[in-house]
Amino acid sequence: MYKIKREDLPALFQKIAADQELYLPVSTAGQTNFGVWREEAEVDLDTLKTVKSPKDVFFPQSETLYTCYREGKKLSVEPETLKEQDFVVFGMKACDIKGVEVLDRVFLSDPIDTFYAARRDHGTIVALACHEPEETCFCKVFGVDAAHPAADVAAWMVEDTLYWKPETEKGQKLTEKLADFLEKAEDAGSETAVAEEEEKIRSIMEELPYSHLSLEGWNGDVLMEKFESPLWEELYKPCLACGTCTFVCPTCQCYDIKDYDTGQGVQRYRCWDSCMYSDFTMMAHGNNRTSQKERFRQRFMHKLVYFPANNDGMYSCVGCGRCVEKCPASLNIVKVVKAFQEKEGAKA
Amino acid sequence: MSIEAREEFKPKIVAFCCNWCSYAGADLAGSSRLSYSADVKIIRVPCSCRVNPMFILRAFERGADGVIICGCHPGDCHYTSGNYYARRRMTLLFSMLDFIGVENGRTRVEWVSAAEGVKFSQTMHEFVDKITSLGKNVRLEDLRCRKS
Amino acid sequence: MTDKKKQAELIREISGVNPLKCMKCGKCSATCPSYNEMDIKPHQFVSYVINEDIESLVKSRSLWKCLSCFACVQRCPRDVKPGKLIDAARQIVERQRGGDYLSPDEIPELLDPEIPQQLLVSAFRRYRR
Amino acid sequence: MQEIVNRAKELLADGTVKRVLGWKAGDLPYNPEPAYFEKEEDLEEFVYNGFCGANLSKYMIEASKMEGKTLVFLKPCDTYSFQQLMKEHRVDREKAYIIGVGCKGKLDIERIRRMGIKGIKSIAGANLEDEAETLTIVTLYGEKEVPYKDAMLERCHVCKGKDHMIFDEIIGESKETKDGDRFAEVERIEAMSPEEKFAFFQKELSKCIRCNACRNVCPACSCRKCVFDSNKFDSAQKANVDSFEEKMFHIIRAFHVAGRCTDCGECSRVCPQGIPLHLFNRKFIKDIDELYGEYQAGADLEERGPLTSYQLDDAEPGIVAERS
Amino acid sequence: MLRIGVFVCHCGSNIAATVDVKKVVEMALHEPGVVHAEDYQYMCSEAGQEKIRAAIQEKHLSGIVVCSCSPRMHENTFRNAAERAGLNPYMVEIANIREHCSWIHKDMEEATEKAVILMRAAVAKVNLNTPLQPGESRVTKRALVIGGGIAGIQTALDIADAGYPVDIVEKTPSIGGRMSQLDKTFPTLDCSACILTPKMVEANAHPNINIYTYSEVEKVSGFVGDFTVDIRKKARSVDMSKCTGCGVCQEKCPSKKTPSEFNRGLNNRSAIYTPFAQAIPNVPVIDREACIKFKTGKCGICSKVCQAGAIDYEQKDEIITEKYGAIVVATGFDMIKLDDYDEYAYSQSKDVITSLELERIMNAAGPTGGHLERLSDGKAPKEIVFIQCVGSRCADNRGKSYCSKICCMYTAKHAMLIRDKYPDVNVTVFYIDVRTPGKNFDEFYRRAVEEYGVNYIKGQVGKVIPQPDGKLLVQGADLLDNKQILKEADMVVLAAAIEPNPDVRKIATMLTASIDTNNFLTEAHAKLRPVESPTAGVFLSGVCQGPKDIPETVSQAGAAAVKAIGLLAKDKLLTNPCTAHSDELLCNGCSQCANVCPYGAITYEEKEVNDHGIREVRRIAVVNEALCQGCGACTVTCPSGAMDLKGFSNRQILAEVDAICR
Repeated sequence: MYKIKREDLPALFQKIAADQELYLPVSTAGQTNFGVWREEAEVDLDTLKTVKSPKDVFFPQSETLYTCYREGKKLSVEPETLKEQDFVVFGMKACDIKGVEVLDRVFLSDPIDTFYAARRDHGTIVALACHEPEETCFCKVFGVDAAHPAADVAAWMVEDTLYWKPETEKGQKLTEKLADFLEKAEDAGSETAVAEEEEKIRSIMEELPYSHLSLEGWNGDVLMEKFESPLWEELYKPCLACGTCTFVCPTCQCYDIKDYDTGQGVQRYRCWDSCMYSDFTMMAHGNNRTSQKERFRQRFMHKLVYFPANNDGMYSCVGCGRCVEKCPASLNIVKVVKAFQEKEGAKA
Repeated sequence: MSIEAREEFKPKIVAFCCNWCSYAGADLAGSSRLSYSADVKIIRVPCSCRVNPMFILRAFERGADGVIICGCHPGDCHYTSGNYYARRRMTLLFSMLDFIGVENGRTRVEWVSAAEGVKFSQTMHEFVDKITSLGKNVRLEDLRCRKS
Repeated sequence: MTDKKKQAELIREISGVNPLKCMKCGKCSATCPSYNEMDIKPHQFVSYVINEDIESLVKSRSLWKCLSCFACVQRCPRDVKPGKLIDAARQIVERQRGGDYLSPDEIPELLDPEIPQQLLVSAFRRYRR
Repeated sequence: MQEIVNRAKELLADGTVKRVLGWKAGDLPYNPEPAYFEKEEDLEEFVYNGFCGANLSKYMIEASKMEGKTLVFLKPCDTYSFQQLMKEHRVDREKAYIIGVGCKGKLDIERIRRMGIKGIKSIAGANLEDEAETLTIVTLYGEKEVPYKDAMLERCHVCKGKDHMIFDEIIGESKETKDGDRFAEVERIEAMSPEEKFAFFQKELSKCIRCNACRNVCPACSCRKCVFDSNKFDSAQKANVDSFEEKMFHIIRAFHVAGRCTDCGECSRVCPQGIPLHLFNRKFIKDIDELYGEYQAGADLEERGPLTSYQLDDAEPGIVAERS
Repeated sequence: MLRIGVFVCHCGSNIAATVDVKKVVEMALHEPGVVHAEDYQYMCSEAGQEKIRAAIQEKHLSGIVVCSCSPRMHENTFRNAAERAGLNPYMVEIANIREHCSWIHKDMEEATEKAVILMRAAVAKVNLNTPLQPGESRVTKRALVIGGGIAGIQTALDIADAGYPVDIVEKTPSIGGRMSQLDKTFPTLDCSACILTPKMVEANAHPNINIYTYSEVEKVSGFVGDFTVDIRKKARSVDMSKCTGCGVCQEKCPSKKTPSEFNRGLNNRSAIYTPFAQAIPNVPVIDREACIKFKTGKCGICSKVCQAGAIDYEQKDEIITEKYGAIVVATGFDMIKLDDYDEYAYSQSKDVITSLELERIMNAAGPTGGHLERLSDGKAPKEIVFIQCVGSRCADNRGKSYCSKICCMYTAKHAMLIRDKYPDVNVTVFYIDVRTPGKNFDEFYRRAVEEYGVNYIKGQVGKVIPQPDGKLLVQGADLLDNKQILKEADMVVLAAAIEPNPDVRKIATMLTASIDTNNFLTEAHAKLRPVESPTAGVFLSGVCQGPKDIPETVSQAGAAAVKAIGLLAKDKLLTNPCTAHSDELLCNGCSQCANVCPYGAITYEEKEVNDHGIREVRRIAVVNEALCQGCGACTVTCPSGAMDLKGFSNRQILAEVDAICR
């Protein structure tokens, strides 16, 4: 394990950023999101949850796939190159890392998404334990340990010291590179400090209102029963059909592929899509989900039923609680789970 | 910007002209041989009220450096009131563009009647000068449209 | 550019007048109080400028006979302002002599009782606009 | 609140209305959601407190298509939106039974979070009946006291007033909460240099994730299909791929609601990225007031909107350059 | 995608001298969709049109772009050519590479580059064109003539003779206009009244003509073939059906201090008056501003003396609403005000008069009974000076930039008449140029000089100085002798500029007819359509279109009548197919479009729609294509983009924008 004083972090960031991109929580006009480190950037390590999850480091909100150029009546195609440079993501939280695991399931299984794979290969994740978890957090439900994130490097901020523990080969490599900045911390004091912090975090997690949410009954076996439940009819009503939940979510992976006419040709790009949108999966014949109820159901069925059914029981929710915080109509996955629980509980 | 560079800058200017007054005014400028910069390209619309803010933003998106809308003088609209609506719409739109920091000289509305060939050519002169002095539109441009 | 042309250009520049606008109506000459004193008449100023013969204009008697009353400027229907043309010719002469602009502080010093009131009035008229 | 619930039960019971549109208590102290109640017993979950900021008038578009009357609770500012929607034939007055509810300013959980308050367990003082001027917030990390005013939504600081524009009956008193100048922020930006203005909006809009929450919550954005979802102008956009698109979306959205926007402030309330979107609308409102005479959308049913009317001597577009 | 043909016109050397037409052709072939491109000397010629026809048929073209002159010139020519070849005429687009390009640019490279871009924009647009079918609208077989001067009377007579009913609306109490104020007419010296009065009588008696005097047009709506006009008949206070025109009321009227409009204020008239003896209708009006009865409630003498009991103090303004198929504007002119020309002492001396005032003085029915005398002291003048171009040909903002056209001739007429009747009077004319184009016009002017000894001096007058003895000192220039002239005169006559009747602006606005900065109505084409306004169904007669003398006015009046008759003779008109239409799946039914539609062409209906499987009844905008004129105001008001305009659709315009910015 290593450590570094909080006040020395800017120097560390500068060192990392010297020859590669460094993504970390940056505050812009009052909101914190993951962004590229720059000298003048306002780094914010205190905000627990960035507005958007850091998934766009690996799966950007929009990325160009190829560009066509037009000259007279001739067209030429120029594909986009894959990510070739290494980069570091600093300050990801345990839930977000779990989110990346979910994305891996989607993009790294056959057929492999080469754009995503290239980014995963070149990225090193330095994760930060959640110092003060909030009432909207429920990662515990999905077996995430907020106290000890599973990343290339795990880190803890205890008072004014950052403890740094490389846990993979990638992490080791990065650590070596930063040897001049990181101080060895193999003393008992450091071990204790980290252990205490972990303990503290875990005990808070126990106390959180959502931490004991039960997901019993959410699996592929009950697909039709859940699908046909009359509850959806009530639950979806307040939904505004905006895409906030999907765009802040660390696991939502749906995208659309669109063309942009640049005047001299066409740029084909993909961008995040939202199952909440009326033109989601729109096809020539129309749309197979014509009502908001169906679209709303899709999102939760996917996260809690379809995904685990196809991925060895792994839910595609990680309990980060962003949707809980951001839904304009105060809807969220917890309310959905609870509503079913109540109804099914009443039935039993 | 150096003088040479300024001379090289050829602004792209889109002029929306209403069919009844301003397009005819431009025709008159032509038949009177009143020259103005070739950087101005005219699009014929039935009335200034046909000009949607989307058209103007689209022009900027595609790299236009200035957009001018010409219509009949207030009170002379072929459709009675079209230019009155256009006047309000454009005033508000221009004000919004100004508000978000787009140089306000990039947009202009001018009323040019079918008899005002001279005014048309003068207006285009002035507008081209203004846009040339403002230089390339960079604040309202979609970078994807830039020629590589 | 020839010298002649330059001089004519200079007159146009100083006066801000486009002599080509003249329609030869003669209202300037009709209205001029110094007409009879002049060798080159006000309506002719224009053609001298057009023909780039500033030399003659500068040497003319009219140059110093014009009172700068600006009646011609006021009445000219074509905005040609012959008075401004002759005034510009005078300025060319003044500049050649080295005189050019006065700073406002210098003016009071130059005002002595010998100066005819007319000159002052003329100056006011001239610089009114 | 009990009075509201009782009245709703009465109206359901006597068949005046088929359903009630109100707010349902959430599972956290601050997240009630808009909800329909069809049975009297369901109303046990009804809540009306400081966190019921959601403007229910837009839900009435859908409710107008349902069978029978819907009882809807509208705050004073919500009634402007409802009336504007009526003017545009988007809601059916006959299908609505409007109870105007009192309001003493609505709370902004984001503002509370920005004060560094996290791990919220309970919040006291947010109910309409509470006399306290402060909120007492119990958190995992200790108890905090916050003046009610400081936790209010921006829009409540520039409240349009305590009067309901349209209603069948009124329950509850409202409180004057206005303590700010509605156009102060707009004026501050207007006074900036073009470069500063551009930097300001570039920074704000760069946060936009195109979730469309602002549009979807907006009662004036009531299009069946938004131009940004259709190909009518080749304008369908799902992401802001270029900074142009951020501006395009917000300028056009503001333009489309200009003269129709009641300044209800829902756009800024729901923006997950905290972009002060209301500034666009207020800029238009300020211009309209200054150039064409004061106009409040939704204040009446008759007056023509400023963009669908004109005066012979309206200002010329050149005034924009003259003013700046 | 369409199969597009691009045709590039040389227009002789008009285009080809500045634009490399071959290059335009070559570049056109690179454009997507273009399968054919060629250039030709004159595309609008028979042979040029034949090329288009042949290409359409041989290459199976489905869209045409003609790079030529303005679409305002030949769009119809090429549309018709396309139609004859079996292509929908609306599949044709014009790239204006003459007026907007070759004529204004000198540099070949620059002009060619621009022509290519204009061609591209047209190709981009035509790619999105769809075949359009015009609808039909009916024609109301009735014409309205606004103005009852010689122009209006002649137009009305010609239309009426062709068998169509015509209404004349005249603002003053009588028809007759300016011509009725004139004494003699050039170049034949006919008595003006002698030739005008029979026409007035004829118009009054014509079964197809209905005259509304003392009336004004209040409101115009509708469009070609189907205008609806509100006419305000001002209260005359005299019952036209009862009045016998005996004139006793005017004689007895005690209020006789109002300046006579007809005599240009040179003398006074009574409060109840007919403007002149031959007035038609010969029914007086009460000037309520001047009438003692109206001002104080007492008097009522006219009512007492009227045998016919025609006086009606209670009469109210009446609004008559009538439908017309065609409208002719004949609002005429007035003299400019001379306030800004005080160097000529018009306001200082009664003996400085305008030419029109001289007409009244020379006229036997005028204030002096036809005697030439000074208005100041009644003495016969011995020296008269005429000053030309007062307020005409002015580049400053005091006067008018144009030549008033009639002054040279009427001044020659005046000079001649004075010298003829009063040989002892000396007449001097200060002129800038004498302009006498016209049949027998220059001969007329030469006679004034050669036979009548009128003294013409080339030069302008700078100043007229009234002398204490009542004489007028005229200071002028003689440019030919290079002399300044000081001349004492007894009378000075100013040839003041004429200007369109100031009311014409109001009328043009109502008609949506375009008007120029001098308030002359604009013609559809300066040469080829001189009597038509660009607004369909509106025609121009007389000086409202530009300065004219009587013969010209009368011939233009006839031409305007022919155009109106040509319109009225049709039973139906093809309407412009470029109308708005609403996409029912996108329409919100919000009524904003209906609020801005100037024609009331948008209504709403409850309609069941099938929106991708969702069936519901929605309130949807419906456009009445016969009423829609295609301005597009609704398309911008519509936030969802449901409203679009055929022929100028959103996507078409965007395609042009894109092509230009490419």
